[in-house]
Amino acid sequence: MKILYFAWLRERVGLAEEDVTLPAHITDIAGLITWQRDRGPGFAAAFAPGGQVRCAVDQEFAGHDTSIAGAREVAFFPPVTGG
Amino acid sequence: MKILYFAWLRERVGLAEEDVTLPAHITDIAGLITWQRDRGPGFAAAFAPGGQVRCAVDQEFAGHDTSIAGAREVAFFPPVTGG
Amino acid sequence: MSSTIMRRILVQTADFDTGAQLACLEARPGVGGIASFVGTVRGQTGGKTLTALTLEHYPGMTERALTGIAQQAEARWPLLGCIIIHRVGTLPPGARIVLAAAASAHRQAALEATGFLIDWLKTNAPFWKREDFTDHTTNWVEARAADHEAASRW
Amino acid sequence: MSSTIMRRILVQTADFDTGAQLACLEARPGVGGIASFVGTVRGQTGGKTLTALTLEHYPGMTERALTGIAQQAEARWPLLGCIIIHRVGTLPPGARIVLAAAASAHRQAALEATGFLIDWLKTNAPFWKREDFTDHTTNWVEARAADHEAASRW
Repeated sequence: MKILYFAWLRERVGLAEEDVTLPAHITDIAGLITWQRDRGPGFAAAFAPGGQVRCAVDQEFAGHDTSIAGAREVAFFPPVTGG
Repeated sequence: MKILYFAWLRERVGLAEEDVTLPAHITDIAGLITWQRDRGPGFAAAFAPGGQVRCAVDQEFAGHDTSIAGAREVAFFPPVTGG
Repeated sequence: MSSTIMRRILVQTADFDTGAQLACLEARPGVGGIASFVGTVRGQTGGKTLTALTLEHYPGMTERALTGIAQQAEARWPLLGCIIIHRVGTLPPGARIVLAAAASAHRQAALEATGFLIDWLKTNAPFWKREDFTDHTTNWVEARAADHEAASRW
Repeated sequence: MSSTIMRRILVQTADFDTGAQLACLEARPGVGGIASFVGTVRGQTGGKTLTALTLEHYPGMTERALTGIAQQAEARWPLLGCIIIHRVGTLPPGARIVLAAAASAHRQAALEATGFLIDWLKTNAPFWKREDFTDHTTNWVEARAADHEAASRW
């Protein structure tokens, strides 16, 4: 699965995108976020509890309870600030 | 006093503007409208009761109860339709 | 801060350049949002085809009325600039008739002020429209109740 | 009638010509009103002076999100055309960032749809702004609660 990072999430994790193979027990965004926190200090800071992490699954905005089964692309980012 | 006419009021009375000396008993717009009705068929049609005549006194929108004492310029016109 | 507000009121027969007008507002220091409305001559009304639209106005009073409307907008919203341009004379279908535009630090003031400017202009400025149709009939446009409702929102 | 609706969605580094864009909407048959909003880079925020504003976005998703917002506007108002242009990359103070515009037979639909487009774009399209200041600090702009309130009006 492809994971993308934007804005200050990208800066904190130090990656714009990566391909990952997830453990089978991770089935939704909430589980993926918990898993991310153990990947190092940058990830821990980016995904700290109480943070403002938003996400999209296959380029659609998604809540933390959204399934990632079969997803090709998940993106994490701060609340959007365009316009 | 100068009297101006616009849009279909101008067409009905057949004048764009005129200088008039009013009888002393005419002191407000309502009185002026009543007086206009006796000035001929064009005026009678333009100022017919129940019509949509609006007016301005010295270039400010005014109601039919507005005084014309001391006014230099009175204008009659239909409801505005700009924009 | 009123010295920093740009206000442009024009009544003219000539066309205007919308982009050039808006660029004047964009260039004001502190501006973050510029809203605008352009009204154009529709080619059809009430199922009939227009050959021309003629705009009559009350010279002298028109500029006073438009200035008053702009002052109202400036008093109600923190504007950095506003523009009202209204054409008069005989215009073909598709021609621009009017531009109302407002600039502010933030978008909501600019958008609301623009809506106010055009709604009030429709009911509080001395312009009258006459339609000439292809069947050689003419019609003085009647005021719409909806325009008064729109203006009374503000 | 959907075949007659013009829809233009652009995400680009280049500047845009506001007047030329609006002229495309003015030229559509049946159009009587064209509303627009242009957002620009303010030179000051929070008492600090900006050197640049950088706009990051999510390629692919951005175009989908903007198309979805335009479709919503077309479903809610009788539009004859709409335009969303959003710049990305690093922009100096005063630069244009975004254009949202809508055209309809009548003004109210054009004005309301333009407000909707920009309000929804602020909360429903994947763009992020970073401010670079003259004191060499940088700041990712935080989302404003007021923007969510504005979007939830519609």
